[in-house]
Amino acid sequence: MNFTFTEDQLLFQDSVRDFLVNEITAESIRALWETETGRSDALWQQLTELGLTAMTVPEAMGGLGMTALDFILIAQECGYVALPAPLVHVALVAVPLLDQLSGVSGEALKQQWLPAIAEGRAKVMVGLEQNAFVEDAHTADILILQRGQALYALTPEQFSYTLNESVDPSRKLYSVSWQTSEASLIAEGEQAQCLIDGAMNRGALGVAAEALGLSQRMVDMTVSYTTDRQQFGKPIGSFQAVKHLMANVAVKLEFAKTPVYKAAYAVAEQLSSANVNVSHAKLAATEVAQLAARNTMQCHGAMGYTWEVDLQIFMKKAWVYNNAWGVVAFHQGRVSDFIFADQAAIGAGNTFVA
Amino acid sequence: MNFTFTEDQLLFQDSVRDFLVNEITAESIRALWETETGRSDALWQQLTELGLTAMTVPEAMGGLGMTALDFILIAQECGYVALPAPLVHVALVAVPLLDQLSGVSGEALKQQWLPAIAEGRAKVMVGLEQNAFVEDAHTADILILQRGQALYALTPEQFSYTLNESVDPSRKLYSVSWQTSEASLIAEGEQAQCLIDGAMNRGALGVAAEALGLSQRMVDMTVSYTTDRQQFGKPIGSFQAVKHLMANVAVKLEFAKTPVYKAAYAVAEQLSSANVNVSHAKLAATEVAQLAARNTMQCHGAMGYTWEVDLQIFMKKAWVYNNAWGVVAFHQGRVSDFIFADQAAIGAGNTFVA
Amino acid sequence: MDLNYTEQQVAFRAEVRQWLADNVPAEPLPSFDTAEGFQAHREWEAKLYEGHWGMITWPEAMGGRGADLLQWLIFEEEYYAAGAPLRVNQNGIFLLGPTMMEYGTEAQKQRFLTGMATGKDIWCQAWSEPNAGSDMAAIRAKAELSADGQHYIINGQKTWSTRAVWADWAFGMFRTDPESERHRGLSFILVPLDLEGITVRPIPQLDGLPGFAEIFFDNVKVPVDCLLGEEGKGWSVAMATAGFERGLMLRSPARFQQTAKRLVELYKENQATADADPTVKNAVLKAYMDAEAYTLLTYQTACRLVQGGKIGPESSTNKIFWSELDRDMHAAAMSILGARAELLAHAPAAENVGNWLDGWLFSQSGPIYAGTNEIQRNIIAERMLGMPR
Amino acid sequence: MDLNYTEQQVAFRAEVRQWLADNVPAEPLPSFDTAEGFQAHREWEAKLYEGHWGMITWPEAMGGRGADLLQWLIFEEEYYAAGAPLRVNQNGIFLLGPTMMEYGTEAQKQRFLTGMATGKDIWCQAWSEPNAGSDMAAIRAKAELSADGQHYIINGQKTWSTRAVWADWAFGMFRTDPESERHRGLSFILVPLDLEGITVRPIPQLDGLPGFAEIFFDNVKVPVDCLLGEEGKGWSVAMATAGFERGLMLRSPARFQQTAKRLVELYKENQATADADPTVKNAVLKAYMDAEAYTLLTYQTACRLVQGGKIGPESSTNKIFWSELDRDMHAAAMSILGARAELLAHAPAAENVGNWLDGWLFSQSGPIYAGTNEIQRNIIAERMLGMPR
Repeated sequence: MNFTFTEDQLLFQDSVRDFLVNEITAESIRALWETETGRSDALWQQLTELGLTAMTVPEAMGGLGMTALDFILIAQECGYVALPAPLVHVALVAVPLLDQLSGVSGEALKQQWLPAIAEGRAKVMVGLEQNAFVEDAHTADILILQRGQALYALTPEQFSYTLNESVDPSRKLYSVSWQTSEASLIAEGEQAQCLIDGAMNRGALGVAAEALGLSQRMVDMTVSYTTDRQQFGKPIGSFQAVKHLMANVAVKLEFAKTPVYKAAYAVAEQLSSANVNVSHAKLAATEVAQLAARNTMQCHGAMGYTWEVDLQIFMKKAWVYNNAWGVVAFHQGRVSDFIFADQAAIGAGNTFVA
Repeated sequence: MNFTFTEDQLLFQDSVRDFLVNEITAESIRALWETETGRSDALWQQLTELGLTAMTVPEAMGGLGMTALDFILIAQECGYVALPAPLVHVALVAVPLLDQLSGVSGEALKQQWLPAIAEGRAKVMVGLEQNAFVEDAHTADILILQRGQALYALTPEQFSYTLNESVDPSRKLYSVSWQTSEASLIAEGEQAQCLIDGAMNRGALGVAAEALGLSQRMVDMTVSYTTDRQQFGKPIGSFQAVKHLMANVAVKLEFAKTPVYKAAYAVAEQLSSANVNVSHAKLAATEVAQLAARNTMQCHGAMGYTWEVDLQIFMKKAWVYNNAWGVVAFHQGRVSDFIFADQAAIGAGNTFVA
Repeated sequence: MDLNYTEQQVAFRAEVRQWLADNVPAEPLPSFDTAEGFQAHREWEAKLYEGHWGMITWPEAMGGRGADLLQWLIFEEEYYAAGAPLRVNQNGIFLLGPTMMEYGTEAQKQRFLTGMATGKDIWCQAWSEPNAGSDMAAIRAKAELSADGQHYIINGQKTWSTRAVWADWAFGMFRTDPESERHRGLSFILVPLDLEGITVRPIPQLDGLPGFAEIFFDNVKVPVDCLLGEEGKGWSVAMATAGFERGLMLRSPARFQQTAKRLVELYKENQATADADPTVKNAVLKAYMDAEAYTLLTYQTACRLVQGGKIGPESSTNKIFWSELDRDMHAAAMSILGARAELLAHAPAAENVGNWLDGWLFSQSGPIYAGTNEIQRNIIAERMLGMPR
Repeated sequence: MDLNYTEQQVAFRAEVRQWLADNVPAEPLPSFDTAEGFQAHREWEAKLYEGHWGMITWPEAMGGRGADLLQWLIFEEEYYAAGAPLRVNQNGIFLLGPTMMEYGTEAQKQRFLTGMATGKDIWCQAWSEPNAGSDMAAIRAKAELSADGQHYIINGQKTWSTRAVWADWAFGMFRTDPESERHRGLSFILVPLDLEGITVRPIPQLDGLPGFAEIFFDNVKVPVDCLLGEEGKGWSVAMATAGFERGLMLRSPARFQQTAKRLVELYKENQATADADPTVKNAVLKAYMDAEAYTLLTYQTACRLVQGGKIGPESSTNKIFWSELDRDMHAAAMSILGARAELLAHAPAAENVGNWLDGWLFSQSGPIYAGTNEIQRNIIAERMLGMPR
């Protein structure tokens, strides 16, 4: 029993955070909002150089062969900077899905795309029916799309897309039109369902980790703002009302982290508790993100309601993550089904028994 | 349109409050806890002398012929002092029920009991199936009890009772054993149902009004305590955290009052909106009472957790009123059924149209 | 207590309803945070004035109807139920107007109130400054009397002026006594925004639209007859305005009742998915009840005022209640809409989503403007409950 | 990260489970806030000690097992799952014990720890005073060194001493430097409660039982070897104790997991009525998740400490989290029980209602004792987040 990250994992997280905080400034995010795609190849190259696109790709395919657990702290840092690039999606959702394909066509896809992803030459995005939209369809080299109990891989010629603008200008959500075909079928039946469920869990897990990062960032920005901002002759952060708004976020955040780490472990180790762990993680992390958005907005006063103040970058993402990768009810339902079942393994001593 | 009480109504409320606050001290309440019945004939006589037992009795029966609306401010003051006597029950639930009886036996009961109640010589209590227990069965001169769609009047020889001690030592709740009989039947079918529904509404309304008074009392006690109590060299009431706990109660309380008054009016005028109005009033008033209990307890610190400090007298009653005269779900359900119905009369302009 | 409308009130309601049915634009006007929408709303104000509906509580001589507060509530109910446009001049008619009735000279009333009622003059507030937000007494913008006593020379900066980008006039507080501190030595002054030396810099709000602005004053010469109330007594005048703001007029209950009604409808349309999250139904129920409670208390207050009563410190509870209600209602709607809640109105997949997102964004500002809810809680604790400062 | 128990841990769990199965009383003991229950719990402590289960993290020489924190968590899980009695000596073993390991002399450890572990000496805290509650630095009770340097002469009053009515010893802070102010000049002293000059006045709590007490000191002579740590350095010693209290040991996760489990069962037994209030199901769900989250964070902290890490100011989040969780869980149970929730356990109609009411009453104290949650929020804001004082 050792519920801590290794020194190496923590050091790598630190170095990634340092890089991201320096590179992904609010100015750079706002600049991307003004571009047509909202995405930057140069940024993707930087992420590649850091080894991030290769992290979850198997070593045999030119990657680092790491797991969801290894990646989770990185996903958290992606949230901390509101990374305007689909790294978490590609590395945590698409790569493991590709890697789990089998059969002749599956092998061919893996061979074609995994090394390309590792080397930063390609982006693969996944669109499940649970998701209302397909993220970043416009810059994807292939899309893996669900219809019913089957998955298909489509190249850009095989689908058309329409942008649905989100309140978060960094989000690129598409309605995609496409046809199923034998040639594009990559999995069906039980096998497809298994891939779909896994992708859903990893997508929700990624959002949960990002939500932790977003919350931490909103807290940090607000501590700084309320320390500088003076009213009634003292920093507003010295008022108890302001302190307690922030402390309430800190409490919830502290207790949302370990559920996310437990879920990452369960996903990486394919524990039977993975569904429940992921849903708990997603609910806890997005709930703290909602509270963080609300309370940090309040502590910013009218400043928080402006386009100019950077809080909006993080706050809007926190809002939309509440219902991304499974609405609240979906995740509540999975935890409910578990705890209300006959003979549910709940109560003292059952936390790590799954 | 005049949504205010008359000068007379407000003056009478003031004088009743003055009397009750002087007479019903915490010491007197605690003294009653030590007695076998928990009730005081002398107190009942005082209430009678003030005219309170006669208020809702028709003038023809020796009463003052007042309505639920006239009585509502008095019920609030009964809550303010946590009156250890079933005045609200007798005046608001039992008397109107008796008064609505008809037929030969009904007329006889009215003639027998209404003047006696007005003169303080008798107490009549009502036990509906929605109530888990019968209040004050031990000092009742008759009980009016529901079984199915029928009501029965029983004299003390006709029932036996067992005390169920409540967390609120002032509550006297009984399980009552009794048999139906033709002789004791006082209403059945539609007519009984109508009486039962009306009694239920008036019971819930009374509790709602008392809950307002309880909340106000807890706030007043706590303002006083936090003004006197010093920590860190100043009154704890000067700390923003303490202020805001109390302000949150004040806000909810302010917006729970008018729903109670509207409900009292609807009951008195037999408006078709009475069910919904009463349930709204009950939910709003008991919700503020729960919050008042929580926040005033917190502002009292360890003092609030003691038997000696008088907060407990009001706090415990606030707790138990949450599910007295209809559990929360019952009242939620009545409002839900109304607002989710087809063509529900909701939205601007509909508040007073019923 | 008598909760029946009088025949006169019933007739009045019918008259309002008819006029609105005949005149409310079939299509919603564009947002008044755009140039085009602002103009359209200004024209709507003129149309209201034509029908003598601009500000019905004002005397007939000022273009009103001398209506009482209960008629005003009835008017508002019909107005929101008809889906009529938001009032672009709300700062003028609801806040400055009543203040001017109390503190203005006869000449000022003649000069300003009609222009306000017709929509010719749209007003914005100029209270806050970069270092005077919650702490309004920290105002530093100066207004110095000119040597000839004919003008105030204004220098300084105001911020968070809602709709200042296209407004014609601003009203606010300026320090006329340069030696003074805190809430002494301030004066309430009306400023035409087209004067030389004024620069208005738009501040885009959360949705990107320039809903408010900064106003810079560089030796701006304002005639002395633009002083409202006495020189140096601006704080009391402003407090009256803040009273109106927090109190009855700024947010009439009908607005929230209509939102609650739309929320009930949204829930019913999506009941199967909405009920999967057990907290949603209760949030909808609470929205209805709280909007009703807000209506009831407003009616009670209106009845008290009609009978000569006064608004007291308990009015601070209003601001907290409606701002939290509004936010909670929109949060419930966002929950019901689920993954589509984040879409901007023009997104192809956003049909049927309505304008809930816009409402959600705007609801974020509720707990902040017109005095943050933290400031309100202090006021409630100290002035209403009497807790120690 | 490896979330599998080692073979050794699995074996340890089996051993604990077996012993508890053999020894936990079939019937729950009476409340330890009664004389009879206190004695029964003291005897249970002795029985635990016999099995070397009194305080397993203590060295074997002190009657412990030298277990690490992970074993302690496993022990606690089995302990609560078995429904074993609450620990009447929790102030001793969980708070004073660890402090003494760190600050005590060898002689003190020898003298006190075994008596603590066996249940021979039951300890209570003596921190608060009538005017020093949240403001602990306002302590005034004095301990003056006697002329011969052999004793401290204690005068003053302590209050809110949990279980002091029947306890044998108290530990607390006293002002040894009469000239000192605030947190300087205080000393941490151990006091036998049977000394002359000590009066213990029970304070009945919400349920009427004397769960805590006031302690009056009138020229009480305490030998100098009862000083823990250095004279005048009591504040740092006390802070260590408070750290344990807020932190890991006072409220082990198993306690809340078992409550959550019972709540799930209560909900299932009453599902039809419980679901009529749509907020209840969510409250139950949240209870489960929060109890799990509390467990996970505790495990993580334990793993960090086992590896040589330290508890930091983030431990103040624990106190708020578990106290609110406990209150919310009991509130949910009260909702499910509806009109029967108010019944005392011995009421005839209270069968199947269980001890939820007792738990609800006790849960009221959670946000208050061991430092109010308001004080904790200050600490979190200032020390963990670094906000200005």
